[in-house]
Amino acid sequence: MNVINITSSCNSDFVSQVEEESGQKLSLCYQCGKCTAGCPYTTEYDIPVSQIMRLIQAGQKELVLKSKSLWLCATCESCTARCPNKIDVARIMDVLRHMARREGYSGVKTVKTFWDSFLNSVQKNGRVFEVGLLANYISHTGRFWTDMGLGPRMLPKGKIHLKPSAMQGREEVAKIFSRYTQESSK
Amino acid sequence: MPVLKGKELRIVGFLCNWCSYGGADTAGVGRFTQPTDLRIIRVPCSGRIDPLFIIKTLMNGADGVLVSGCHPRDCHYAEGNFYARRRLEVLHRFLPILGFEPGRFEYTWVSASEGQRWQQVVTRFTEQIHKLGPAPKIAGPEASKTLRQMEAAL
Amino acid sequence: MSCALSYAYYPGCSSTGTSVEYDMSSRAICAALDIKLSDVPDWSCCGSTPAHTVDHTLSSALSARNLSQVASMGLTAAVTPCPSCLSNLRTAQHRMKNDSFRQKVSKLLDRPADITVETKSVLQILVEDCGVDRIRAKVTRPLTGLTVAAYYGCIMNRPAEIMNFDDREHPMAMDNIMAALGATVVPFPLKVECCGASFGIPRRDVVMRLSGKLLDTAKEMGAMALVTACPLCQMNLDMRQEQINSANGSQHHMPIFYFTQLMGLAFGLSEKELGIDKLCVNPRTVIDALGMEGQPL
Amino acid sequence: MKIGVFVCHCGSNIEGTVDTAAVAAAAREFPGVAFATDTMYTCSEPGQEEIVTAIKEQQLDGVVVASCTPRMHEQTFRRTVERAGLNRYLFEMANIREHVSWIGKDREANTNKAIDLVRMSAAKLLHNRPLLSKKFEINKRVLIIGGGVAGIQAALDCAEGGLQVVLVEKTSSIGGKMAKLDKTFPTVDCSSCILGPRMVDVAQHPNITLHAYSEIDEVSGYVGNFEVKVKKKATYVDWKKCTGCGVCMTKCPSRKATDYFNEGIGKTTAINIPFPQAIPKKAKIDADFCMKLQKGKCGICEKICPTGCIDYSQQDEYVTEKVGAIIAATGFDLFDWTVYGEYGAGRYPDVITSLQYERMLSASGPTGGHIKRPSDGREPKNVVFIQCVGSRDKSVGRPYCTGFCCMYTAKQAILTKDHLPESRSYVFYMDIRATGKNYDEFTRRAMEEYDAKYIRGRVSMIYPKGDRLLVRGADTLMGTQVELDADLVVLAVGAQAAAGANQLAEKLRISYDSYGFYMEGHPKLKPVETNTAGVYLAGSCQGPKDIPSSVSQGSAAAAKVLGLFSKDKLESDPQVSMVDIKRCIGCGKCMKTCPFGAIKEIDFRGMKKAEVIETICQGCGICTSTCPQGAVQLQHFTDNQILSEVNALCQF
Ligand SMILES: Cc1cc2nc3c(=O)[nH]c(=O)nc-3n(C[C@H](O)[C@H](O)[C@H](O)COP(=O)(O)OP(=O)(O)OC[C@H]3O[C@@H](n4cnc5c(N)ncnc54)[C@H](O)[C@@H]3O)c2cc1C
Ligand SMILES: Cc1cc2nc3c(=O)[nH]c(=O)nc-3n(C[C@H](O)[C@H](O)[C@H](O)COP(=O)(O)OP(=O)(O)OC[C@H]3O[C@@H](n4cnc5c(N)ncnc54)[C@H](O)[C@@H]3O)c2cc1C
Ligand code: SF4
Ligand code: SF4
Ligand code: SF4
Ligand code: SF4
Ligand code: SF4
Ligand code: SF4
Ligand code: SF4
Ligand code: SF4
Repeated sequence: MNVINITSSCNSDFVSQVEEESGQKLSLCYQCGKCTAGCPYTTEYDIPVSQIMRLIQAGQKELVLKSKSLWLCATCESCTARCPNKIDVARIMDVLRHMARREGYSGVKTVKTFWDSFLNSVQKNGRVFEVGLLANYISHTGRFWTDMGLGPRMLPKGKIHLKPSAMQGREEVAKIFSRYTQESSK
Repeated sequence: MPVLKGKELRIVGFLCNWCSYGGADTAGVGRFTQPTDLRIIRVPCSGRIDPLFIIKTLMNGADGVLVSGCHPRDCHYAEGNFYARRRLEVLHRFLPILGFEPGRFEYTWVSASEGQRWQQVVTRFTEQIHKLGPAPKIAGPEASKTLRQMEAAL
Repeated sequence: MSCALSYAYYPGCSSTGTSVEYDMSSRAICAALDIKLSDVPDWSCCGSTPAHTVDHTLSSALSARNLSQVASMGLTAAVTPCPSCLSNLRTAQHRMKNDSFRQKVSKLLDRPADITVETKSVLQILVEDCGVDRIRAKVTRPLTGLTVAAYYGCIMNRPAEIMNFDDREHPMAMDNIMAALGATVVPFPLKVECCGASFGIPRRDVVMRLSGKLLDTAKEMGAMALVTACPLCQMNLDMRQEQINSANGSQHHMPIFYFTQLMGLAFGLSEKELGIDKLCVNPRTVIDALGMEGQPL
Repeated sequence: MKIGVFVCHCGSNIEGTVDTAAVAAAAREFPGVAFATDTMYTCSEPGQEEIVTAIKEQQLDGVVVASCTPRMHEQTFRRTVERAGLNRYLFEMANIREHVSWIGKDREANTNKAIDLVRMSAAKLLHNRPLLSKKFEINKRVLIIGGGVAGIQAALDCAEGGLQVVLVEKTSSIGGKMAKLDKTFPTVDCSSCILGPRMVDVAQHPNITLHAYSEIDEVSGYVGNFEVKVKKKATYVDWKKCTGCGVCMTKCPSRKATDYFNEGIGKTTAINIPFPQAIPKKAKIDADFCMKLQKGKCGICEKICPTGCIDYSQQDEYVTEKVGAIIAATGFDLFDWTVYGEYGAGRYPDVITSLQYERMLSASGPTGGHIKRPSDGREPKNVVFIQCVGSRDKSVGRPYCTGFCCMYTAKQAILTKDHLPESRSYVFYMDIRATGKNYDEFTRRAMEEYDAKYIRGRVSMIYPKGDRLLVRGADTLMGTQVELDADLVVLAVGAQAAAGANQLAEKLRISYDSYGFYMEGHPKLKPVETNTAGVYLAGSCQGPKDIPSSVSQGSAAAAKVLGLFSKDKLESDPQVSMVDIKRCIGCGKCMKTCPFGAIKEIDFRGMKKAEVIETICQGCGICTSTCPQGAVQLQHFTDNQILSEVNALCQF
C-alpha cells in the first residue's frame, strides 16, 4: 500500500470545488459509514462511498476521479436519505462524475458508453429510441448484445420499435445539447 | 471619533441581562466573530426598554438600534418580553412617521445558549445597516423640539 | 361523482416502448376515476440518469423544456407515471429555485424555464388528490385471494425534501390502494431497495443480484405477485426474470404487475386495455385464481 | 466624582486584540475620570489590591473595570470596592472580552470599541448612587422536583443537614431511571441493591415530605420565600390507608394496562403498584384501563381491599408548599427512536430499546431476568447492539452525545454473556466514549473477556428475514458493508429532556437550551446554579449524565441550598424600583403591569400613590417603562443612567 503524504498530496482546490459544485460541506462527514452500509452497489465498488467521502476530505483528487465506484452509483439516494449529517451524498457522486468526465476519466467504460449512447439518442430523436441506443452502444463497446434473447419476446408485444417515435420538437432538444456543448467549452 | 470612519457605523444594542446579553457572552466564549460596529447597553429585562430610549438613540445619531430579549414565554421576569414586544411593535409602526427608516430598528430574541444565533443576528443586522448607510442626522435645537412632540405622541 | 381533477400528462419515453402497458393502464384507470389527463404536446425526454451524471444544467434544461410545454397548456399540475421522470422534473424545479442556476439553465433553452408547475406521480395523485375511498368505491371485482408485495423502488420517495411524498423508508401508498382493491398485502421489507436501475445493459450481473434479492424476499414473504410503480423496476423484474433465474439458479415465476393494471382489473376493465398481455411473466394462473372471467392472453 | 478606570489584559485574551494602554489613556480624558491604568489580571489578588490601593491613594469614589462579562466577575469587583470602603454600586464594568476581544481580530476597531464601552460605563457611573440592601426573613424549607437518583441524593443530603424537604415526583414511585436498571457500570453491582435503601431512607426520614404522583402547578415568590402549588393527581386509592399489600393487583380483571415501569415489556393491571420496591408502596388506579372508571362496571378492588381504601370518586388535590429554595431534578426521557424508518420504526417486535433490555435483564422484571425475544419468547443467539440512536445525529435534531450509552451498552453486552453463555453480542459504534474512572477498562473488558464483537460503523437497515432480523451496517475499519443475522436488536437510544421540562422551566423562570435541558449559571463555575436566585439543578435535567455525575450534582445542589440557608436572613438586592411620591399621580398602571405584584397602593395625605415592596420587587424595570410620569425608577437602571450611556455613545 502507498504511503500518502497528507500535506503534500492534498489538493485543496479539489476539496473546495466539490463543495462548490455540490453545495455540500465536506467537513460534516464524520465517517460513520451509514452511506456505505445502505449502498446497494457497494459490492461492485472499488472504493466504498464513505471512503470516497474521506478521500475527498483529504483532497485525493486522482484516487477519487479514477474510481470505478462513480460509474456504478445508480443515484438510488439511500445514502442521501440516511446520512445523519444530511449530506447529499448522491449529489456529490454526481458532481464527481461531472469532474471525472471533464478530466477524461471513465472508471467503468461500459457504463459511460451506455450513458453516452442514451444521450446521443435523446439528442438525435428528442426521446430515447431504444433500438438505436442499443445499436450505438454495441458499436461503441464492440460488445455482442447479450440481451439478444429478449428481442424476439419483446417485438411481438409491441414493446420494441424499429423506428424512433416521431417528435416535432426534436430540433429544440438538439439545440439544448449544442448550446450546452458551447457553454461548457467556454 | 466614535465611529471608525469608512469602516463602522454607529449601532447600539439594548440587551436583556438574562438571555441575550448571555447569548452575546456565549458567542464571545465560542469566538464567533462578528462585525465590530455594535455597542451593547445592558438592561435587566427587555421590559425595561422604553421606546423613548430607541427614539433618543436614533435622534442622537445612531444608524441602527438592535433590541434583543428572551424568547417568548422564556422571560426571566415572566412577562417582561411580552410588554416589550407590544411596545416595540407600536414603535416600529411609528418610526416612519417620525422620519426614521424602519429597517434601522429591529427587535429579536436570543437566549443565553444561542451564541451562534447571536452571531447571525449581529452580522445580518450590521449588513442591513450598512446597506442603508449612515442615517441622516437631525440638528440640535430642532431635535429636542421634535423629541418633545414625540414624547407627547407616545 | 363530480370530480374536477385534471392534469397535464407526461408519459415519459418508456411509455412508448418497454412500459407501454403502464401507460395504457394509467390512462384507463384515470378515465374510470374521472381524472382528466391531457397529453403534454410534443414532450421530450427528461434526460433520465445519464443526463444528470453529465451535468446538472443539461439535465435540468431537458426537464425544463417539458415544464414549459406544460405551462403553455395553461395547466398548473402535471403527472407522470414514471418516478425517474418525476425525480428529474422535481430536482430540476428544486435546483432552479436558485436564481443563478436558473439563468444558466435558461441559456440552454428557447423559452425561459418555468418552475411553478406542480409535478406529481400518478400514484401520488391517486392517493392524495383522488383518495383511496374513491378507489375503493370503484371496485367491482375485488382482488380477494391475491397476495401481493408492493415494491416502490428507490426514488419514488427519496430524497424526502424533493419528492415530498409518503414515508421514505416504509411508503404505504400502493399498500393502501392494494388493500382497498381487496388484495392481501404482505409486509415487504425491501420496498425502497434499488432493483439495479439502468444497469441492465452495461452491468447485467448487478441487476441479477439486486432484482434477484427482491424476488427471493417477495417469495419468502408469501407474495404471489409483485406490484410496482416504476417502468425500470418492472422491466428488471419482469423482462429479466428468466435471466435472473438462470443467473441465480432460482425458479421464480412471479408476475410483476403495474399497480394501475391491478386497479383496472378490480374496476372491471378489460385485460386488453390494461395491456395485461404485454407482461413477460405470464400472470394467467394468478389472475385465474381470482375467479375473474378474463379473456385469454 | 473621581473615577478610576482599570483596563484588564486578561493575559493575552484581551491584550491580544485590544491596546489596553491606549484604552486607559483615552479614558483619562473622560469626564470624571481621575485615574486610569491597564493591568494584567484584574481579578487576581494583586489586581484587586491595585484597585483597593488606588481607591485609597487617589481618593476615588467610583470604579470602572474594563474586562470580562459582568456575568463573570461583577460580584468579585463589587466586593473589592467594598473592601476599600466604597459602596458596591459605585462600580461599573465594561465588557471588552466577550463582546470585543473574542469576537473580532481588528486591533484598531477593537481598541476603539473598548474605548467606547469604557466611556459608556464612566458616563453611567457619574449617575450611580450608593444603594443599600435590606435583610429579609427566609423560609428554610427546600422543594425538590423529581425523585430520580439525583433528586433522592439532594433530598437526603438536605434532610441530613437539618432542612425540611418536600420531594415532588410525577410518577407513583421515586427511583427514576435507575430503579429500572438491572446492574450498573462500571462495577456491575445491582442497581436496586444500592438505590433501594436510599429510597427507603427517603420514605422514613422525618424531615422529608414526599408527594408522589404529583406535579408542580404554579410557582410564585422569590428566593427565600417561594410559594409552590402542587397538584396531587387522583390515584383513586386513599394512600393514608393503603398498606401496599397488593391483594387488589391479584384480583383486578383488567390486565392489559400499559406497564410504564417495565417500558411496555408486558402488561400490568389497572390498579397497580409499579414495582415491588416502590416508594411509596401504594396502589393507584390507571383510569384509562379501569372498567369501573371507564364503564361503571367491576368494583372488585373496592370489595377485596382489606383496608377499604379504594375511592372511585377521588379528585385531583392541590397543596401549597412554602419553601425558600427549589432544586429541579427532573431527569431525562429516551428519544423517540421510531422516527428511524430504517430500523423498522417500531414494526419489528425484536428491535427493542436499551431500557426495555434492562427490564428484561432484571430478575424482578417481567421476564424474571430471562432474555427472551418479545416475538416468540425464544432465547436469542446473536444480540446486536446499535449505539448512537438519536444521538450525534443532526438529521433528527440530536447532534449531542448522550455520554452514557457507550458505557451501558458495554455493560449490557457483558450481562448478555453472563445470562446466555452461548450467545454472541455485536456492537455497532462510532466512537467509544468512556472517560470516567475505570470506564475504559470496562469497555475493554467487554471486548477482551466477554468477547463482544465491536464493529465501527453505523447501521443503515434492519429487516426481517425468516424469523430473524437482518442487520446491514458498515465496518468502516474494514471498509466494507457487513450483514448480520440477529435474533434481538437493542438500540442504545439517546437521552432527551424530560417531557414537560420546558413548561416547568417557564414556571420556575429558568432558561433551557434548544434541546430543553436546563441552563446552568455558568458552564464551569456554577454547574448546579441557575440564573434565578434560589433555584438549583441536579442530574440529567441539565444534560445527560450517568449515575455518579447525577449523584455528585445532587449533593452539590444540596450544599448550595445549605449554604444559602446558613444565614438567618438574606440580603435583598437593592436594585429595585422606587416611586418618587411627588411625581406619582396614582394612575395604577405600574401595579397592573408588575408581574410580581410588588407594587401596592398607598394613601399619602388623602392621595392615591404607588409604593414598591422592596423584598418582592425583582428589579425587572417593567414598571419604570410603563409609568407615564417617570415616577417609578428602577435603581441602578434609571432612565438617566441608561440615557447617559446612550449619550456617551451617540454625540452626533
Ligand atoms: C438503558 C440505560 C442504562 C443505564 N445504565 C447506567 C449504568 O449502568 N450506570 C450509570 O451510572 N448510569 C446508567 N444510566 C444512566 C442513568 O439512568 C442516569 O444517570 C440517571 O437515571 C439520572 O438520574 P436523574 O435523577 O438525573 O434522572 P431520572 O432517573 O430520569 O429521574 C428523574 C425523575 O424525575 C421525575 N420527573 C420528571 N419530570 C418531572 C416533573 N415535571 N415533576 C415531577 N417529577 C418529574 C421522573 O419521573 C423521574 O422519577 C443508564 C441509562 C439508561 C437509559
Ligand atoms: C493541558 C490541559 C488542558 C486542560 N484544559 C481544560 C479545559 O479547557 N477545560 C476543562 O474543563 N478542563 C481542562 N483541563 C483539566 C483541568 O486542568 C482540571 O479539571 C482541573 O485542573 C482539576 O482541578 P483540581 O482542583 O481537581 O486539581 P488541580 O488543578 O491539580 O489542583 C490541585 C492543587 O492541589 C495542590 N496539591 C497537590 N498535592 C497537595 C498536597 N499534598 N498538599 C497540598 N496541596 C497539594 C496542587 O499543588 C494544586 O494546586 C486541562 C488539563 C490539562 C492538563
Ligand atoms: S453517512 Fe454521511 S456522515 Fe456517514 S460516512 Fe456517509 S457521508 Fe459521512
Ligand atoms: S446514490 Fe449511489 S452511492 Fe448513494 S447509496 Fe445509491 S448507489 Fe450508493
Ligand atoms: S477580570 Fe476577567 S478579563 Fe480580567 S483577568 Fe479576570 S477573568 Fe480575565
Ligand atoms: S389498595 Fe388495598 S388491596 Fe391494594 S395494595 Fe392498597 S391496601 Fe392492598
Ligand atoms: S375497579 Fe378497576 S382497578 Fe378495581 S379491580 Fe376493577 S378494573 Fe381493576
Ligand atoms: S455515549 Fe456513545 S453511544 Fe451514546 S451518544 Fe455518545 S458516542 Fe453514541
Ligand atoms: S421593577 Fe417594577 S415591575 Fe419589576 S418587580 Fe419591581 S416593582 Fe415590579
Ligand atoms: S404608573 Fe407611575 S404614576 Fe402611575 S401609579 Fe405607578 S408610579 Fe404612580
